[in-house]
Amino acid sequence: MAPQTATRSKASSRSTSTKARRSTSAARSAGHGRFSGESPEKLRDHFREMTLIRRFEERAAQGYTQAKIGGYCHLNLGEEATVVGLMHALRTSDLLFTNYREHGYAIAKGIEPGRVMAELYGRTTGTSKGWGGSMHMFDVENGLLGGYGIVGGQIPLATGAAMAIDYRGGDEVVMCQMGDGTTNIGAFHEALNIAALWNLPVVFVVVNNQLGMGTTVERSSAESELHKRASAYRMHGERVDGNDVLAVREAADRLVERARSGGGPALLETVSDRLKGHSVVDPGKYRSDESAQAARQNDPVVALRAELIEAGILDEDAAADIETKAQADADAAVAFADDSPHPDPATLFDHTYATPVANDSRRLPADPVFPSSF
Amino acid sequence: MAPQTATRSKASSRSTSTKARRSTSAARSAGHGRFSGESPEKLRDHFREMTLIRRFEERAAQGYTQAKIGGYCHLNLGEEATVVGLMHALRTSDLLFTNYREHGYAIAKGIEPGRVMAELYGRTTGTSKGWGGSMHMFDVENGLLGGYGIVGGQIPLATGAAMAIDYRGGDEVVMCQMGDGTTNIGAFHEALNIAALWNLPVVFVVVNNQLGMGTTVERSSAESELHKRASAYRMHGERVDGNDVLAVREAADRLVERARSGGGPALLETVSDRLKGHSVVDPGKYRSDESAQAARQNDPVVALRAELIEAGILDEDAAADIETKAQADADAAVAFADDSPHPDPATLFDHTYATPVANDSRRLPADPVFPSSF
Amino acid sequence: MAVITYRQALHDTLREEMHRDEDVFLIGEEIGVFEGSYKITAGMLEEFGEKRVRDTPIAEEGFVGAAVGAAMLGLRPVVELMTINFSLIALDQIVNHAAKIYGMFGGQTSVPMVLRTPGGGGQQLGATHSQNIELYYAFVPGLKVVAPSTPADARALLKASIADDDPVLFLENLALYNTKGEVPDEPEPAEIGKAKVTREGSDITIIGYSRMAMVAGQVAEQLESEGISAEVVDLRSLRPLDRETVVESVRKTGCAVVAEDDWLTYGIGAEIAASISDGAFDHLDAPVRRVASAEVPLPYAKPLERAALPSAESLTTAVHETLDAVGHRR
Amino acid sequence: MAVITYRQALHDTLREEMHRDEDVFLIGEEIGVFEGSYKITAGMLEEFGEKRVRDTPIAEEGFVGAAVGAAMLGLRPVVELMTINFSLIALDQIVNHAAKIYGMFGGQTSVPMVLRTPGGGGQQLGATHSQNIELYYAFVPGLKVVAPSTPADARALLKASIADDDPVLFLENLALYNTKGEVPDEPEPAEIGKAKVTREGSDITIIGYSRMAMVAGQVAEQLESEGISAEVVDLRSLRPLDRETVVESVRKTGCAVVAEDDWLTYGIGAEIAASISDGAFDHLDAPVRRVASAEVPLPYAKPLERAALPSAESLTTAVHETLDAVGHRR
Ligand SMILES: Cc1ncc(C[n+]2csc(CCOP(=O)(O)OP(=O)(O)O)c2C)c(N)n1
Ligand SMILES: Cc1ncc(C[n+]2csc(CCOP(=O)(O)OP(=O)(O)O)c2C)c(N)n1
Ligand SMILES: [Mg+2]
Ligand SMILES: [Mg+2]
Repeated sequence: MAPQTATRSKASSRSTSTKARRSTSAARSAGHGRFSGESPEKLRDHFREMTLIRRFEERAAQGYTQAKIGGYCHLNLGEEATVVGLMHALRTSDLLFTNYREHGYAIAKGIEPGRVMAELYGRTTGTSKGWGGSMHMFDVENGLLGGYGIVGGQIPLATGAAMAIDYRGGDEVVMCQMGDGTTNIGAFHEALNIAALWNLPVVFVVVNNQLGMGTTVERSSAESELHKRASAYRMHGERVDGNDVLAVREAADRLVERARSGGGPALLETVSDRLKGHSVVDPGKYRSDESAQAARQNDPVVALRAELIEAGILDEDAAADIETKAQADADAAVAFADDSPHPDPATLFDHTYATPVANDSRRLPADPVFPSSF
Repeated sequence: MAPQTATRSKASSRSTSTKARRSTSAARSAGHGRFSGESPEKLRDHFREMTLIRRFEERAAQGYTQAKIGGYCHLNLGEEATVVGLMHALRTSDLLFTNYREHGYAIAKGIEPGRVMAELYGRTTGTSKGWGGSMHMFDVENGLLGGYGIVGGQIPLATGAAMAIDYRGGDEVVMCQMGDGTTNIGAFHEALNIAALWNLPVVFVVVNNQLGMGTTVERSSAESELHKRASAYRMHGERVDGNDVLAVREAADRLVERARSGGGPALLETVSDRLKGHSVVDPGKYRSDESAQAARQNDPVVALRAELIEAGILDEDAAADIETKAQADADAAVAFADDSPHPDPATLFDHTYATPVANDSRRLPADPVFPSSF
Repeated sequence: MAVITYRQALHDTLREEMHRDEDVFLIGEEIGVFEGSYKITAGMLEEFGEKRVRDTPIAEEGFVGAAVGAAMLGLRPVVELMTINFSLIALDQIVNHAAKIYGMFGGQTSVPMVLRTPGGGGQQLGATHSQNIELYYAFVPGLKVVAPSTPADARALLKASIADDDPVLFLENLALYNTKGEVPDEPEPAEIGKAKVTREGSDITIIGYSRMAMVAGQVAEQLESEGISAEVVDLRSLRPLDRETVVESVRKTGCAVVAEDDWLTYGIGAEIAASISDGAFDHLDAPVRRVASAEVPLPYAKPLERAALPSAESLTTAVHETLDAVGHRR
Repeated sequence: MAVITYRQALHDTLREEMHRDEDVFLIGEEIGVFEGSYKITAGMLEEFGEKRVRDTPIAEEGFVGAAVGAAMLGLRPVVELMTINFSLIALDQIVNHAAKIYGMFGGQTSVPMVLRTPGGGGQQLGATHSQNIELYYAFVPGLKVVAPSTPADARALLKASIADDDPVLFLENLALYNTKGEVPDEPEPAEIGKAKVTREGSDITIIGYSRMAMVAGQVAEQLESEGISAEVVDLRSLRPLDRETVVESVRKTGCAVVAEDDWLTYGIGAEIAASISDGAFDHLDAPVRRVASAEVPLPYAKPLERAALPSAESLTTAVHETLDAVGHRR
């Protein structure tokens, strides 16, 4: 798929919904040719990771239903090709900022699934020691600089991280993931302008799953081809099929390396589907049967499996092995999480300040303001 | 001048600074032809209003220096053609929201100069009874729904006013004025998206005086052709020479009537100069001599005077008469203001709430929390 | 009189007001097609149409500001802010615009709008989604802030808020939506700015609002079985604040505990404690005690979250210790 | 020891810290080419270059958030917010991000940044440009808030704030910039979280911070000539709050007046008054009195503005009335 740039005036005007997506049959007919030049091992790896994320998210949904997981819980179901394609473009030292829908990213960026599940379970072995939960994963070693629950909150932060890299002359790149609905918030505008003005090494990625909760892109964004919004900052923007792991990887690779070599920021839009509700508790009643049905038909994990088999890169047995292994890994993550310790209430005041300070309040609700000794 | 639309892809890429401006000599050579079809009386009126605003602002600066006026004081010097051109496109019943640089707009929208000056002087006869000052003029009768001191604060408000008109099926149009630097704030993005999404009757006007305090457009806006930002909302955008009262009036007229007839919002950029500092106290040291010099050469009041004389629409005497009258009107405004009463401190609690409420605090700083009777 | 939930009381009142006055409309994220994050507006898009039930983009500053602008023209928007945490993005429009437009322009235009929003922790939503920041509104002259704790008050105060010509922050709470109570079929609007003694008692006064007013009522009931007579004052309005009702109660009982869900230092309870210490100076037999959240970014993990939040237990402890301090016999 | 202005103290300290540590940089609106709205950063763009003195677009949420992100990577941004009124636009980035990132991620990354911003009224800037909303920051666990009232404290606290690994809101005041005082040439960084008795006395304690700490000192001096011995406590840090120093003073003097520039109800003084009433319960001879701004959107016109703001006169009146209440002879 040729990149569409928002800064060039001839950007095509395909509609947001289905046209931007390669249909499964088109992919199939592309046959082996489409995979030529790709190492079969890498392709199987993509399928492996996508399957692992799928299984992981299914177990997360289960854990939520069992009340092992609390709060809100947003899953990457249907976004596996996007997640894996994007993460393959990043080095471990590259920095990722995401929204609250980040389990898959955490895994694909290199974090042990057990630690991701443990965070959902609120355990000390979790990525944020149980302090963050589903929406707030973090891991310095693997360059995940946070999932964020406030819509758009991560965008200025990611811009600032890119500024710090630039300040120090480093060669890392920042990737900033967000949803389609998020392009309407002020922070998006302010941060993209700053990133473009200062030519910072950051790639903004809009994961357009065509819904913000129950609101379609057309009902929330006056310019519904979201990548075109980059033009308001003379920034490069393009759109790819988010169900196509290779298309996503190719575009992300290119834009990340462009940013790394001083080419400045870019806005990449990936178009895919949300297979389930906004969060685990959302039955998605507002969605038409056809839309839900169409989403299932575009399932990127199912599609890639079929394509790889048709291209002779996988056979049924190998595919089943990968699936069994993924299930086992997801189960192991659950077991690890469930066996991990809960945080001790005595640690409640451990993370208010990094530099200790005089007169910090360490009062529990039943404690008086002044200790009786005072 | 042909309108440039940001939604059409072929928008020209003239630079922000001087090219968009008709040079005075070009205007002169356009000779009478340029005024053909214009009623001489109307042209003289434009000159009259522009001159009045010029004289008014000079008196405001003086009042500030004499400490008759306090707070911040931002003048329209250099923006008179823009102000008059824009206001001629509005009916009295149309609604105007502006930033804090609004004295000229208040006058051109129909408010007595004396009441505008009285507001600067903080008197009860002022547009806001002395409660608002230079940045916060308001007058329901003339449809000035406020000058606002928070950069960008007026943009969501104006959008909401347009929503109310739409809700009621009215035929008024809202105009929302702002500065160039203001296009970088989140509220701009959020409000323009909403206005476009809901097809509201509002015309956004960016008065591009090429500076936000000491910051040039190029240093603050990654897309420095600000009208092009409309494309992020599939909104119509165009740029005109803000020193040309007729060009401004024509574009504003067209876009206002377009909005009135259901054509939706638009973004109009006018390019002009700031003749003086950001506010009365700013000496503008950051500005090069050439830039200040160029601004003076583009003085729209001087230019229009010369053009009208050359076109035979004014002679020296008539021009001088207009100037004398403008000076007298500005002086009268000062006299009116200076003779007007200061607000009585006893009225301090008169405007906290529109609906009176139990237990409202009406405590002066030296008063105890509980009256001694309690 | 029907027994309904707090959620139902809000829903019914919104519908009623929409029927009563064409100028009333709803605006917010996910209130229409999605039927509201907490389903307060369920079915209302279908009943009233898109013009009056307006789904917005995710743009709190934009749509709250738009509601302010619409209110300046005389419409009566009822805004839903999905949770109070997201209201920070709209704060400039609320504090610098909605609250100031009436005064700053010398009383020329009022801003008749209601901002409905739930606060509260305890749902494991983590540090950014569990805050009690009503203080940010209660502090601001020009705003009114109400915080009903019962379905009946929710109904009566929502009616009053919609009828009011000033911007009203209407504080709800995630933990209250499913609570039940009696609601009169044809309620009078409540008077904004008035607290209420919801339970009479003579040994101690417990002051609360929103969720903690409900908890205070439960604690008082429990205390009665121990022979302690606690008076409960539900503030109901945080701005204006009805100091008199609070102080009168404490003048009678001689001691007080303030129960609040927000952080202690500079929290709502600070003003209550300061006002009591002032107005009941000669009547107080012990310092006013405050029960509030631990001052930390609220952690996700349940054991930590539970430790950080005030509860019936911590309130009971504070009451007992206060009564011990005044020498009350149990 | 040199006698310099508060402005000069800030300027000198910023320069010094920029020279000391390459990771320190300045970011904000109009701090470079324009040399700062209040000229604190005059000459610094020329001295340090664009990389380290970064003019931003008008985008408070964007550039404050960018500073947070840069701090997460170990840089030490010193942000200038032109006035505290505009900080509302950045509040989500400060309260929901800067303050929470350390705790919410389990202590994995700190956010070493300083947010410098002036508050204060009295310049006829009207309702939206004259606010004292430090409360919004002082309320938030995870933030630190300092409010120096003298050039020496400005210097010592700014050094401490830049050295601190947490986000610090550094409150300045328009009315303090031109005030003068002695500043040690090689000052130690002050300890954040500590109040200071700036004047000893025995009859009454006056507590203030920022501009009102300065006014309190002037009033105390004036009172001395009337034979009244007032002790003055300058809070210096609003979060954490040094209750002990305040309470110890009041235990000695037996009565107190709190002086603050913000609105009274729920203002900073509420916590101070509540804490004194609690910690000095057995020592207080009269209710704690608060002197604060009238609760209105501050009008532009001078006579109205003057009536609304606290001053040496209103503070003096409150001290006199409090001393009358405790039966102090003058
Ligand atoms: C500032 C803010 N407003 C509202 C919300 C509530 N909210 C959480 S997710 C969401 C929808 C976001 O949609 P999109 O950006 O498309 O991301 P997706 O969930 O589809 O990944 C909303 C409105 C929030 N978290 N923060
Ligand atoms: C939110 C906010 N940030 C900063 C300021 C301070 N400020 C006042 S005017 C101004 C410059 C605005 O420039 P522009 O939009 O170009 O308007 P102009 O003054 O040129 O008319 C700034 C930064 C403010 N008033 N509000
Ligand atoms: Mg989405
Ligand atoms: Mg400008």
